[in-house]
Order: sequence, then C-alpha cells, then structure tokens
Amino acid sequence: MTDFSASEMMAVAAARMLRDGTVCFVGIGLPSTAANLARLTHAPEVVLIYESGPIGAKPSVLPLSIGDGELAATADTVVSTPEIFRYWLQGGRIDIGFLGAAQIDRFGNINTTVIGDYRKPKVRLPGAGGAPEIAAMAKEVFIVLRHTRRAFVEELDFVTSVGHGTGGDSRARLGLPGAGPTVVITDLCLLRPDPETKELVVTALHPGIARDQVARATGWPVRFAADLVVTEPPTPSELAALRDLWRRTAEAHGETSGEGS
Amino acid sequence: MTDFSASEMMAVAAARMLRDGTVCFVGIGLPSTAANLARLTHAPEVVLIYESGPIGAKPSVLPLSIGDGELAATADTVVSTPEIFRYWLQGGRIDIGFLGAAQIDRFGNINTTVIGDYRKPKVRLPGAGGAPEIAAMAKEVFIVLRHTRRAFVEELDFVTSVGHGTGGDSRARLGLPGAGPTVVITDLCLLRPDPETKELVVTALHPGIARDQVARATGWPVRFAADLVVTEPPTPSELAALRDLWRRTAEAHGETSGEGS
Amino acid sequence: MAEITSLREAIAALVRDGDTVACEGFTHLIPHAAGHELIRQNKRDLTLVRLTPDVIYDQLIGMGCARKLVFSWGGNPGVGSLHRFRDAVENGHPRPLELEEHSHAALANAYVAGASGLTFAVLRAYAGTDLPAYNSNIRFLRCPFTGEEYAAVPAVRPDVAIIHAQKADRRGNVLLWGILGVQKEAVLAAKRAIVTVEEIVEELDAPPNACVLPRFVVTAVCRVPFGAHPSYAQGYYARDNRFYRAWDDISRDRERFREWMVRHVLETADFAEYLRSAGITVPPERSA
Amino acid sequence: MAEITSLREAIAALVRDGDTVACEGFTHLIPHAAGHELIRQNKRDLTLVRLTPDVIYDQLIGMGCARKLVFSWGGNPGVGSLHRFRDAVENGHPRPLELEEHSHAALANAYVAGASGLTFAVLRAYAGTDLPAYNSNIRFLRCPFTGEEYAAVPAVRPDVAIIHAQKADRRGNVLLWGILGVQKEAVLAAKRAIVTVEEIVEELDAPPNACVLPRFVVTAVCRVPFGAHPSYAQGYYARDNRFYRAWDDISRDRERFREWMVRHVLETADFAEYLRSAGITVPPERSA
Repeated sequence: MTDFSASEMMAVAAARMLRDGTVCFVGIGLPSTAANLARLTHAPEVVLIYESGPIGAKPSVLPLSIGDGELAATADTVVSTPEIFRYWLQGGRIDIGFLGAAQIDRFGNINTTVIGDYRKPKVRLPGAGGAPEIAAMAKEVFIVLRHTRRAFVEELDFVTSVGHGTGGDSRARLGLPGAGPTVVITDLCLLRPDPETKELVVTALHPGIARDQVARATGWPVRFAADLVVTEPPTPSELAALRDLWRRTAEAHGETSGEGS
Repeated sequence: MTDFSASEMMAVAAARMLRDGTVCFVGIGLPSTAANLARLTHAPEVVLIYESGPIGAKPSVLPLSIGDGELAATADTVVSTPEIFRYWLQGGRIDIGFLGAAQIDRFGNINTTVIGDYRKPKVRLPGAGGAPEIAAMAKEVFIVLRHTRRAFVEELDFVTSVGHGTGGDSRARLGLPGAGPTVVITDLCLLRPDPETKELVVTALHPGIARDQVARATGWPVRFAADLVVTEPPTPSELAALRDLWRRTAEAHGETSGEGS
Repeated sequence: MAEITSLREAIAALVRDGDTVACEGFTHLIPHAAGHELIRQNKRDLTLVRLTPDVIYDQLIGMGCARKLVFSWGGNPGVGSLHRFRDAVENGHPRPLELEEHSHAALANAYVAGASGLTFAVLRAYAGTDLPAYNSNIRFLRCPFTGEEYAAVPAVRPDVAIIHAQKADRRGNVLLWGILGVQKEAVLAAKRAIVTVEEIVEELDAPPNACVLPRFVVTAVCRVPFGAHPSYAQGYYARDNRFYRAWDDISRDRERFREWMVRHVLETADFAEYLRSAGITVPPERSA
Repeated sequence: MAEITSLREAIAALVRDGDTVACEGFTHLIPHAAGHELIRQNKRDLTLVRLTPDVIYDQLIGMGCARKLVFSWGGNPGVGSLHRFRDAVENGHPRPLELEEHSHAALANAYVAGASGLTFAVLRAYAGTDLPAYNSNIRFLRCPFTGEEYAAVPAVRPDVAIIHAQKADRRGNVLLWGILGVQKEAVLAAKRAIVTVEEIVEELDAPPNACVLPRFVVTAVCRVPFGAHPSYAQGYYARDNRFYRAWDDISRDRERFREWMVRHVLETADFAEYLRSAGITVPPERSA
C-alpha cells in the first residue's frame, strides 16, 4: 500500500463522492480540491460552478480564491454573481453543493459565522458567504472538513447553514427543497445521516483509524453504523493526480512576486 | 417655405422635443422615426434604448421591427429584455419614454389593447407591450400619433397605459414615479397638459392648420392655450435629413427578397 | 444533458398535447421551424407563452393548436395585425383562445422568476391600468420595509421552452448573441428545452461573458439552417421584411391561410422543404 | 454623464463623510486604489457595503473610516482572517463596527433590487438559520399565489459605488469582462458611481452582449493602472497571492498595521507612488 497522509485520504475520499456529469457548486478550499481532483480523475464531465460566476470551470491548478482568473479563463461561460445565485442555485440547477465548515453538529448544520456570542464574539469567522443557500437549494450537499473536537460540536454557537435542522423531518418542515447533507467527509472517516433521525453516523473509517479516535474527535457521543466499513485507501493513480495537482498549484501561486514589506 | 407633408411636420416636431444627451426609451414606428431623426440632426448624443435590448442604438435606417439587426449591431451594448425592463426602465435610468398610441384621452392615457369590450372585442389591438411601464417609469413621456377623432376619444375603451389618470394629482396618488406625458405631438398640433388639471391643451398649431380642424379631429371639446403659437415649419435641413432617412429605409427594407406565395 | 437530434424527433419526444410551450424570440432568432414542426405533428391544446407572439404564433393559433395564450404584445411587427390571432379572439375561429394578458415588463419578470426558482415576481407595474381587471394573475403586495405597493405576477414555468440560436458545439452547449430577448430565462424556467441552431461546430469560441446555455440545461439541440426565417439570425441572414408583409395577405383570409399552411407546412417534411415549397429565398445580411 | 478625472478629484467630489459606499469586486477587479484614496482623504463614518470585504476593507476599517459594514463574507481569501475587521468586531478597535450581516444570495439580490428600482428583494433564503435573529433587515413574506414563505431584504442603494474595470473609452463608456461579481448592479443601484480603469482607449471594441456600463450611468472615470492590486485585472495582471499572505502578517498587529498604512498609503500621493513605496511588483498573468 502506498503511503498517504490523512489529508490525502480526505481529499481522495471526498473526490470519489462526485459522480461524473453532476453539476457541482464548489466552495473554496477543501471542496474545491476534492471537486477538481474528481474532475482530473474519474469525473472528467463534472460541471464546476463557483459563486463568483464561472460555470464549467476547468482550472489546471487549484484556485487560491473563489474568483481566480483561471476559473474564468477555463469556464464555459462566466455570469454575474446575482445570476449564479438566482438562476443557477435558486433555480434548482445544482446537483451537489460542496461545502466546508468551521463547526458542524450531529445533524449536519454548519457554523461559519462566530465562535462565542454573536454580539461579544470570541472569534469572529468570515460569515455565511454562499453557504446557507447552497445548503438549502442544492439537490444534495457534501461537507468536507477536518475532524476535531472543536469542529464537531455538541451545539453550534451559531447556525449559519441548515443541514438537517433538529433532525427527522425538520428540513422538510422548514421548506428547504434539497435533500441536505448526504455525506460528511473528514480526515478520519465518512459520516452519513441516519435515514430516520438524520443524525450523522460514521459509516466508514479511513484505513488505520480506530473508532475511538473518531469518538474522541467528536463533541457528541457519535454512533457507528452496524455495517461500518473501511474506506478504500487512495489508489496510486489517485495519489499521483492529487500530488501533481498540489505541486502545480504551489508552483503557480508561489511563482508570482510582489511582497508587501 | 419648402413644401412639406403633415407626416413630415409631425416627425420633425416630435424630433425637436428630444434634447441632446437625453436617454430615450423608444417605441417602434413614429417614436422611432422621431428619435432617430433627432439623433441625425440636433441631438447626436441622444441615447436610444429599445425594449428588445439595444442600449445606444445608432441605426442608419429606421428599424421595421423593435429588434432589427442593425439596432444590435450599432448599439453600445445589448442586454436581455428582462434587464432592459428591470435595470434600465424600472431602475429609473430613462429620461424620455417615447410612445405611440391607438387611442388617447384628454389626460394622456393610452389604449393599445382593444376597441370595444375586452371580452367581446370589435378590434383586438396588439396589446400593452412595454408601454404601461414606460409610461409609468420614464421621467417624462412624449406621445406621437396621428390626430383623428377615432384616436382622440372622449373615453378610452381600455386603459393600457396611464398618462395623467383622472387628472390633477391622480398620477401621484397612483404612486407613478415619472412626470407622465409632457407633450403630445400630432400631425396637426402639439398638446401639453395643463399644469393644474393635467388636461391636454393645444399649445401650438402646425403651419396651415386651423383651430377648427383640430377641434373636429378631437373627440372631446379640446381647449386651446391662451398663448397658442404656430409651430416653426420644418427647416430645409430637417426635411432633407428626414427624407434621406426614409429613402435609405425604403431601400434597405425593400431590397431583401423572399416572397411568400 | 443535451442530445443532438432531429427537430422532428425532439418535438415528438418532448412536446405533449396540453403542454405549456414558450417559443421565445424577440424579433431576432424566433424559432419558426420548430413552430412548423408543432403544426406538422398536430400538437393540440397548447398553452402558448410569449412576450411578442408574431407570425409563427399566428400560424399555430390559426391551425387550432392553441387553447390559451399568455402574452404581452401580439402583432405583425412593422406591418400590423395578426389576422389569425384576431380571428380567434374576436370570433373564436378556429376555436376560442383564452387570453392571459400582461405587459412586457411583467411577463419578462415572470420568466426571470421562473428561471430563479421563485413562484412569483414583484415589480412596479399596472397601477391605474385596466389590465388587472381582466387578469386574475395580477395581484398586489406591499414592501415589508417601506409599505409601498407592488404588482405581483406568477412565475412562468413552461413545460417546454423552444428557442433558436446561432451555434451549438457537438456536446450540446449553445451560444447566442445579439438581441437575446428572454430566451435564456425561458430555457432556465422550463422543464425541458429544445434549441434549434444554424450550425453545430467543434468549438463555440464564445467571447467572455457571452450568453452560453450549457448543455446540462438543454434537452435537445437540432440543426436547422435558416430555422428562424422570416425572423433573422445575426451573423447568418437578415430579417425577411417582405415575408412579414406578405403574411398580412396570406393570413387575412381563412381559406387562403389554410391552403397555404397545408401546401407549404403540412405537406412538407421539414423546414428546408418548406422553404423550397414556398419559394422563399432567405435574404443575406445587409452590409453596413 | 461620466467625467474623466483624477481619482483624487473623484473621491473628493463624490464621497462625503457618512455616505454609504460600495467598493465592489468579487476577488477580481477589486478597487484597491480607490479604497486607498478614501483613506488618504480621511473619509469618516462610512457605511461600507460589499459581499466579500477583504484586504481593502480591512484597511478602511483598521484606519477607522467605517461606522458600519453590510456584508456576507469577510475574510482574506485563501489565507484566513481579516485581523483589522476582527479587532473592530471583537474589541471595538479602533472604533466599534456595526454589522448588518447577510448571505451572498441575499446581498446579491439586494443589489439587484437596488439596480431595479425596487425597495426590497424576495428570495428563498435563511429558513432555519440564526441570521434573521441578528438582522432586523431580514423579514419574511408570502407568495400571493401559492402562500409559500420567502425571505425579503431591503434593496441596497449606495450613495456611491466604486468599481475597477479594464477599460473605458474617451467618452466614459466602461467595459469589464471575466468575473463580474455584482459590479454592474452596484453601479446601477448607486446614486453616484466612480470607476477606475486600467486604460482609456479610443474604441472599446466590446464583444456582443459584453458587460458595458454606458457613460450615462457613470459619474467619474479615473485611469489608475494596476488599480486593483493585489486583486487582479484579467487581461492585464495576475492576482498577487503573496501580498494577500503578507497582509496576514502586516495586519495582525495594530502598531505594525498603522505604521505600514501611514508609510505607504497616507504618506504617498497616489497609487503609483504607493506601489513603489511598498516595493510591490505587480505579477504578470500566468500563461496558460
């Protein structure tokens, strides 16, 4: 077995979730890494949409920002940001919303707004961005984030984006059209909502990860599926593609100059 | 004095109303003739917007339809029809709405929908098109039409577009932002709304036209301004420009083939 | 995902009797060939939607395909009346035509709402006019911040949108340019979309921010050269103003209309044959 | 009608203390030079609006120019936090910053509403989130046709919109392309609009249906080469990712931030001098 890091396992596991040909609304960072890795491996026909406007972006390196020039230059077309949110997301054209998170709870709700009290924040996070409506409107939502006790919390400090609300049929009662989060991919495992309660349940452990490790990194008493499996490790070609992508990205973003002093 | 027709007088008189540099939303037919004549004579910087999408159209011949290719080819840009109505008209960017009409009443209200009863029409006219919101939203409205008793009626069969409503402050009470019709140009005269009652009053007779002729062609007892003037006849250069435009237009639209048999 | 297919197959597979169909085009790029195919296949009870119903809707109405028309301006642009439309409205011939009548602004906003996944559109419109008295789909609501009154109209959500465009690539991505009307909105508002195109190319070579309809919002792409005639396709051919004038004569009389339609549309196999049958030479673009 | 003027004159004439100012740009074409000029001229009590406040808003906030921020995502894209923004929100330094917080979808729709002459926007948003609890400008209303519940937000109507674009012509018509963000809407929603451009040309040579802002919606056009740095201008130069990373260090410490701003912004006359002072070489576009 090739040696690989937890980050590599997470990126590969997340990329595998994307079926070829699906239309994917991509958040920056881990989601963008996973979506582009998918496009460069098993899903060449995946359509990547970024909230800045590119539809069908095919970057050769990972964008550092949500609006890098290469996203526009390689897209089928670039529309305005209002059009992205109105015609494409709210219009119901997105199969998969691919999101990151600062905090997540057992029902896949997300906080990217604030740690502590909104009015007296301990840490002010960047805020909602496109996430609330991506989480609401995409037919399915994938969430990718590192698995830590600070991230996987018993209770969110702030609900920025709704996953399965308070569980059960809460999402439908809120009138949210999409199915909500169907998988959460971390550097330790995969979690999927229980069909009934919608509580996130660990369905796969990444190779070499113990249940206990996941339990300790989760802020609620996390459940494990009866048919818990072990994630297939990254294949050599998946790893090669990912490392190649990261190398090209570092070269591209590092080579520019312009130091602030 | 050069010889000229009533149609020529109407087109020239209407064209003169457009101040240079104004942004004008142009209806097809007589308004388009007048607006383009203005652009080709005293108002080279007038900005012509057509509801089909062209902004800053500079056609060398008169368009036969509201969406002729030359409008797009000569425009500063072409936007979608929703954008025209949303960002440009409703957004308050139009100085002058230039409209035609099938019927008009003493308050400058317009009917382009139906003659007779809506549900049992005698003549079904084309309908509203862009007119109701042009009449509502443009800062000022100019109306140009031939002066006949069938057109200038005591009561409209249908109010398609509001001019000054029932007169007085009726327009303001309806919440319509623009000033409404400030002039009506016909082949006989000019009419302007009384500052108080908003009833259309004849303020200028075209050369050679008698009061009585206007009165007979108007379906209500039309009033004449105390300071009634006679319209300046078309200058030789105005006439030359208009005739040139008509000649070029006839050549352009006649030269294409394709007969349905 | 777009399939590249014949127009006959696309209409047969995607348009059902009773459907709400929007054949959009604002003077430019009107999908006449597709309209003919609806007539050839004898589609019935259609609710037709369009801001500017012109000759092709006159033909559909005159041939009895339409049950209802949702529209904002129905005429022969630059010529005058649509006689088949008037005959249907004034005399119920060949069948009564239910009207849902709007202004351009309202109907354009209704398409935007449909494309945006909303059930209604909000706009400043209709105050003081007689239109709301005859259209129960015009309602009013208040701004929750200022209390101002606005008009509301329901979103247009056609079963099928049909448009004509200049180009598609082999994968089914569509490019149009020039006067765009509400075509993008119509396609995005619809459940299914048929696009006829002048040509199918290897690469679209679209300029930045061009109006591209990616293949995942298009159901069928059909190559039909001159498919917009007597409307025009910028970069390909000019508007056939003579045909629009000729239509005034052809359509004025019920019998003459019917004979013309039978001979040139019903008895021809496709749009190319129709053009030959009707003796039409598509005019080239005028050089500037 | 657009006047072609210096950036200094434009900011002096068109931005007043207490104004609501939207310096828009979505990663691409962010008007950094104009932001610096606001700081140099010591504009105070501004309400700043933007979907994605980044480095230039961090600078404005850190220099105490802003009273309030209307936004939907405030971070250093690809790097992390905005330290001056956080210091203002978490500690009220250098002054408290009132927040009106939205999602991108809502704020984008609010600009559209502003550009459209509406007082509010309607969208599917916010259901189940905590955002409405902290923003009284998020309300709810029902569709008058279906009864469905929708979110409503007030239109954004800035006193001044400031954007950067690639080109203007000598008459003041503006062309931009690539990632457009909400810039067109910001300009159309605003009472006054300032556009900085990379160059002023004889003819725009805009492709069909390009994003052109005609001169009658622009108040001032100012030529400022590299005026978007460290953001980028497609066709001209690349994003300076190193600067964004460097900003993390510069801005982390109150004193270091202040010294850097005084030295490079307050004590320089314009953006060209700033670039020299800060030792910045604007990176060229990467060849594909």
